[in-house]
Amino acid sequence: MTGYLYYPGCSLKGSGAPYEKSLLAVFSALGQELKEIPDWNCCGATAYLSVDQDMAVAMAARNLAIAEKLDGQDVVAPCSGCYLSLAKAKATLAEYPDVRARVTAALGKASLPYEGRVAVRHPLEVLLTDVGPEVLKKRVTRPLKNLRVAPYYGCAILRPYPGVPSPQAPHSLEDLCRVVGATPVDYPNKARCCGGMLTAGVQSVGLRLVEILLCEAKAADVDAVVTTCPLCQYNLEVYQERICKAKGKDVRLPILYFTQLLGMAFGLDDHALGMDQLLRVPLVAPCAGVKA
Amino acid sequence: MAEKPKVALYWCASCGGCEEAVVDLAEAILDVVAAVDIVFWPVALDFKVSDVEALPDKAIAVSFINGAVRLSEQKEMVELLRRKSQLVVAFGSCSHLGGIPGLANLWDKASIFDWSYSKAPSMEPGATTRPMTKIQVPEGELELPEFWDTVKSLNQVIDVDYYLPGCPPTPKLIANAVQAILTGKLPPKGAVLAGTKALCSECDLNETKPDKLLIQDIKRVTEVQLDLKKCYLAQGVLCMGPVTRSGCEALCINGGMPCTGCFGPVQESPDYGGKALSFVASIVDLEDPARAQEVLAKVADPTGIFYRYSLPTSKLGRKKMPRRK
Amino acid sequence: MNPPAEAPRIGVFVCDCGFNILGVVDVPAVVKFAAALPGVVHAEEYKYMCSDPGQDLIKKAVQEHGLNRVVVASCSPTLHERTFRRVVSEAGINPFLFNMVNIREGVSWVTEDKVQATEKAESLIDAGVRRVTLQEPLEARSEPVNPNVLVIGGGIAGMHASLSLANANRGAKVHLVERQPSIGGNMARFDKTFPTLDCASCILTPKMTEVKIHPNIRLHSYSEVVSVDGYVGNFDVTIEHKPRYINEDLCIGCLKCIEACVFKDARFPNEFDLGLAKRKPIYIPFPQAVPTKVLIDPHDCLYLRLGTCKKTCIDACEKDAIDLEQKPDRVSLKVGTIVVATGFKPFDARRKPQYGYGVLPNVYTALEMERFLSPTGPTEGVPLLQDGRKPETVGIIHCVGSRDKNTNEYCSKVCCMYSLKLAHLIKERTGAEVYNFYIDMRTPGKGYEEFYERLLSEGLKVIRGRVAEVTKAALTRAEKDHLIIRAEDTLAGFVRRIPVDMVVLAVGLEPQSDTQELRRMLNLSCGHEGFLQELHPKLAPVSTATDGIFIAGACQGPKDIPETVAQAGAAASEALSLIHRGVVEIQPYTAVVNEELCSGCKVCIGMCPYDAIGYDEEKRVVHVTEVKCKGCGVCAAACPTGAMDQQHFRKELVMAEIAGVI
Amino acid sequence: MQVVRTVKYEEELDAGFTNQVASEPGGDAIWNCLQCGTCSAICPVSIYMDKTPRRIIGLIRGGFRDEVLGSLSIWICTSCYACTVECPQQIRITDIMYIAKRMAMKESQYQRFVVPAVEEAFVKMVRKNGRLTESRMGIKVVRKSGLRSGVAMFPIAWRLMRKHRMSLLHVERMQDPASLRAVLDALEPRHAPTAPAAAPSRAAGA
Repeated sequence: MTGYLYYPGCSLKGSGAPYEKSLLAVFSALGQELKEIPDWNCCGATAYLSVDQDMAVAMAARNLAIAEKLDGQDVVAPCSGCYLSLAKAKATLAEYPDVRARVTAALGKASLPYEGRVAVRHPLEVLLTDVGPEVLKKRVTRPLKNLRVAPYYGCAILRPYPGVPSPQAPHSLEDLCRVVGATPVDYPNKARCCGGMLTAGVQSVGLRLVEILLCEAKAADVDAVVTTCPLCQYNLEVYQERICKAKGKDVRLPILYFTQLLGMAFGLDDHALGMDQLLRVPLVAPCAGVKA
Repeated sequence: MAEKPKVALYWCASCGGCEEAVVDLAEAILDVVAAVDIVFWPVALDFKVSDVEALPDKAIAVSFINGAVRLSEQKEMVELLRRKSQLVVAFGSCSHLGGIPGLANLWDKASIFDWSYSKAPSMEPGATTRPMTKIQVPEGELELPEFWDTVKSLNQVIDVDYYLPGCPPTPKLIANAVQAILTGKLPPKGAVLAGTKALCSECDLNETKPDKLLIQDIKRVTEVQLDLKKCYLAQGVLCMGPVTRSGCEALCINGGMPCTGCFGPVQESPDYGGKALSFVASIVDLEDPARAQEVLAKVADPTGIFYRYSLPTSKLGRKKMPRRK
Repeated sequence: MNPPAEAPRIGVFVCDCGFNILGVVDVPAVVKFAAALPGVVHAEEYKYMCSDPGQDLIKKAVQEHGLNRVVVASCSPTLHERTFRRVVSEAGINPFLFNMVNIREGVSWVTEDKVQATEKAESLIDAGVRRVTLQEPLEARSEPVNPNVLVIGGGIAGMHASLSLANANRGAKVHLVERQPSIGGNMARFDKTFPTLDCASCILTPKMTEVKIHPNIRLHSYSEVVSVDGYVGNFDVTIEHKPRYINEDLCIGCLKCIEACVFKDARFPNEFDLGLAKRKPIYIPFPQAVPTKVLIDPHDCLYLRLGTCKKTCIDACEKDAIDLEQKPDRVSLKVGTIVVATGFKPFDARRKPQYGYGVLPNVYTALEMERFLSPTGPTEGVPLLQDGRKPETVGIIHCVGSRDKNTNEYCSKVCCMYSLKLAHLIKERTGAEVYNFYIDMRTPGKGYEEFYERLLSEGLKVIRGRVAEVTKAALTRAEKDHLIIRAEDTLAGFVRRIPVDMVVLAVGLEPQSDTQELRRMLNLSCGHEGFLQELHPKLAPVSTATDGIFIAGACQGPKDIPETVAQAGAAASEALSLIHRGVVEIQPYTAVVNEELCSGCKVCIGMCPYDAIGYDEEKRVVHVTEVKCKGCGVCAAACPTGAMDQQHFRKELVMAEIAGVI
Repeated sequence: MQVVRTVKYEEELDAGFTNQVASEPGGDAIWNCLQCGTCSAICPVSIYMDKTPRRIIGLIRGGFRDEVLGSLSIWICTSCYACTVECPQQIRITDIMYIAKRMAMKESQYQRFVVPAVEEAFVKMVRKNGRLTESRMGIKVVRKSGLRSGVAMFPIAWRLMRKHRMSLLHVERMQDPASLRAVLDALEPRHAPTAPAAAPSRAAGA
């Protein structure tokens, strides 16, 4: 039993395409297999839980049951939202026997026994604990010196089913930045919500949260914000122009996935990392020397 | 010259090790043979059941019977020997307590046959052969003994006078027992012909056991390089010495293996496995219940470890099986 | 076990307990049932068996029927076992040939089903009769009490207890052990005390001096108790004196050595000032320290660390008191009673990272603020920001680490009051605007509520809301370069962001980090929050499950100075009462070993919570020290061979009782 | 300015409401609330809520069913779990928000607010395809939230499409969405007996 099962989630097949590309590229560069769970379904996200608890849990659990049926390796869920949904479903099934009885009965109808054997992991934690900083460091061929980075975790992988160590004072992203030679800045709001679905639902609120995060990063004079979640990346990236226009201040900044940062340091091709799919082409100045 | 006392030896459900143990008496066996007249010993000598049947009742001075009882044929044989003998000695753990074959009480006949004849990996998959008690052949009807659901110790089938414990009993204990019988210096009926205390009392390593025997982890012998000069329990390896009757002089322990309990419980303890379980629970010293559970879970196959030799004679006796149609 | 010497003649007495039992259990039927049980020669019922007529009735029946064993079926033994044992004893029967069956709490109070209740009462009595048949006569024993006392901890609790004990003038010694170089404890760190605002030093220093000069107190400062053996009345104690590298008998506290140290500047964090001020390798903890003796920190001293130094201190000492080769030294004592007064540990504010302690500048704990406010503290009584300015606004956050299931669930009790005190002193010294953030303002106590009102009238800003975070991420111009406290003003219903210059964290009180080791050494128990556990929360608040050991002060739970002192007095009085009585009675429920069966496997030794079992190397069997044994029965249960048994709870008795029930 | 009567008579409250919430998974610790306000203070969006999370808990405990289910707060919650992690009483406030959302949905007790409408649309799409197509979802959001926001979203959508991160043509779906529907359908009848006839289950096109 080697490698990991991979649960992409819907975003990585759409707007989060650069995340999927860079994730797969980095894992393959490290010789770690990621096997996509066959015919996975949506994790249920936040929406399903607002409508029906059992169905929401069943949605997530179906994916875990399929994983169990395979070799039962750890499931890697790169989207923080998916990570949370899967982890929460697993915890709910373990904690509440009534829910478990109903959901396992329903899964049973699809011949998917569920025992709760597989672990749900976030790739950031996998890279730093399973692979380890030493191995990552060895693989770095282009140290990203002079690069100042704001580490931004968002909410879902820190709580309440922490996907990285020390959820109260996380340091995984900072560790990763140091591995690739970049400088992580002190970013006090690194665990604050990016606005989530509110950027779609109640834009005035959502965009204010985005604005605060971007202003803070700008004030810290960073070259990029590094994220761990497709929704965070999307929210911080796509509304920049609009906030600039509405607020009359420059909040334009490249928003990277941590896998892209790692891939760059590994010397992987920009295209393979989906860099060309970002709206704001990153790091021209600090990386100019590196690219030459 | 007075007639030598007659002796019979027989085996039931056993591995044959007890028979080896008799042979292992080495030169001493010659003294025994000189002193007694062996009238029945299917493993070694060619006597027939009819020879035994021909003897008058109580003609045999003593029968040594090893092995548990799990076939109708074994029942018939031990009843026959009981009739013909003045003394019956249950020889070895299987006969004494049920022994390793007694672990079959975790299943029943149907599930055992199911596995052995159908489900176990086989060169001939799909075979459906099952042993039958009767079959017609051209020469007439053949009969095989009935296989029981439940394995029994010898005293659950016939009246037993003495017990020689061990898997197998040690040469010294056998010699002592024979000596006692020959000289007539016998303890009260029902006695176990071994020590009265638990094994720790005669184990050299007991000196090295810490006063507060508490362990944080349980290890299997394969997981550690045992210090052969230090009490195994103190090293986290489960040794059943504290629960087990003495008399073997810590044979296994001196040979680098922990005691597995073949001598069974001391007289006063009603249930070997229950005592063993409570003893292990007593020495695991962990505050965190989750960690304690984790460590205790490392006792792989608790029934097999705590009731290794004594399931049929324990308070549990056997596993309750679902009623079959 | 030997069979009873004489044939049992058992009397069964069933109590109606007014309607308590009679209302549910068919008592006449039960009496009839009991009378027919084997061994029973007499059975009767009465309205209140515990009343004087009820007691007489038992005595009379013993005489009339020649009873030699008695069963009373009534309430819980915790209530009246003592009573009936006395009655039986007065009637001439050994009190351990009596058994009490609970048919009230266990039967009539827990069901309304009369048929089942009657059946259950009958089977319990059956069990009781079977058990009493096998019971043996036992004798309680007594032992003398050593008049010396050990007091562990030299804070206000330990000092007060020591003085109370010493003043009784019994010609015996009180051994006061303090692990710090000076006595005084945390109270010595405070500037003022609530609610009277009197100066802590002014009331503490005289007590410290009294301890020092009292002829009946032997002070072991900079020392730790390393082992305690024995039992009530007869404890053997070993104390280790840590090396000060100064001969305590010679040092007169002139401090010339400190002056002479090759380190010209104080550069090592001073423990007493919680690292806020610096000291030299050779130092006294604080000016009023008792004993006023210097000591050397071997981690900082050049000679002790590296072996090379000019040793200017030795030259400076006129008394030749400095001994750089000093080694730890152990003394053994015999005492009869022990008072534990080891105090508390402040909650480590780093465990609440959202408040920025240790990360953000100008965030301090309350104890650090006490030092800032002390005239002998690092800023001589005026709290200052790191840049040397006086703060203009200060936020005090209550309940840091308290009332929080993520850290400590309990209320630390003193934080509201000390936070108000700190607010007052900060305002007084700096003129700053002070905000107190609280969940509930808890000020019960004499003069406490009045103190709160006083603070309110002084213009203290109080916000009812627990602070979610302290951050430096500013959103407005006013917030820039400030610490921003974010809390909901729950009374106004608005979330507020309040910029302040300084944050004080009102950290809660926790058990000392080595409480578990202490607990094991003394065989005490701890509550789930980790403080030492009293025997009974109401009726035995300073006693413990180990006879002869008493607890006082914050080691038992958070409490303020008045309550600590009261407890210290109570503990001293409990100890004195035991000493005065002179003897202790030992219950005979002890474990006994059948040496014929014991294989010396030692399983029981590890199980015994009272250190009562030892191993006899000669005989290769264990033996029970009867006076230490509490009769908990753990050893008997753990014994793999049945060699261990417990008097009054022998296996046969328990099995007989079970047989009666089922 | 209108004058409103704010007194609450006991008969206007729902005494069983608290227990109903407390009996749902995640609602069990609600009795422990100290009303300390940590949840409101740590919440990134409480300042936009009509009732802070602390008040929502207080209202649930008081039986103020209509006030809770009709509040905007439960739809503003972004489900970031900051309150749940920080709560000193370990009350799962986020889960309680979900419980309230589900009750509001079932009872149609919500204003025609965009968030619940979007969530219904999400559920419908996922039920059909097993997965979510962001572009289609985007269109639905725009339709719910009005033309003006649609115009504003156009440049963003255009840029994402050019970067191949969004497509109007591609539909993300499982190979066999029926296998998921089989699981979900198995959970459906549970609601049938309990749901009042007047308020049909809103849980996506049964």
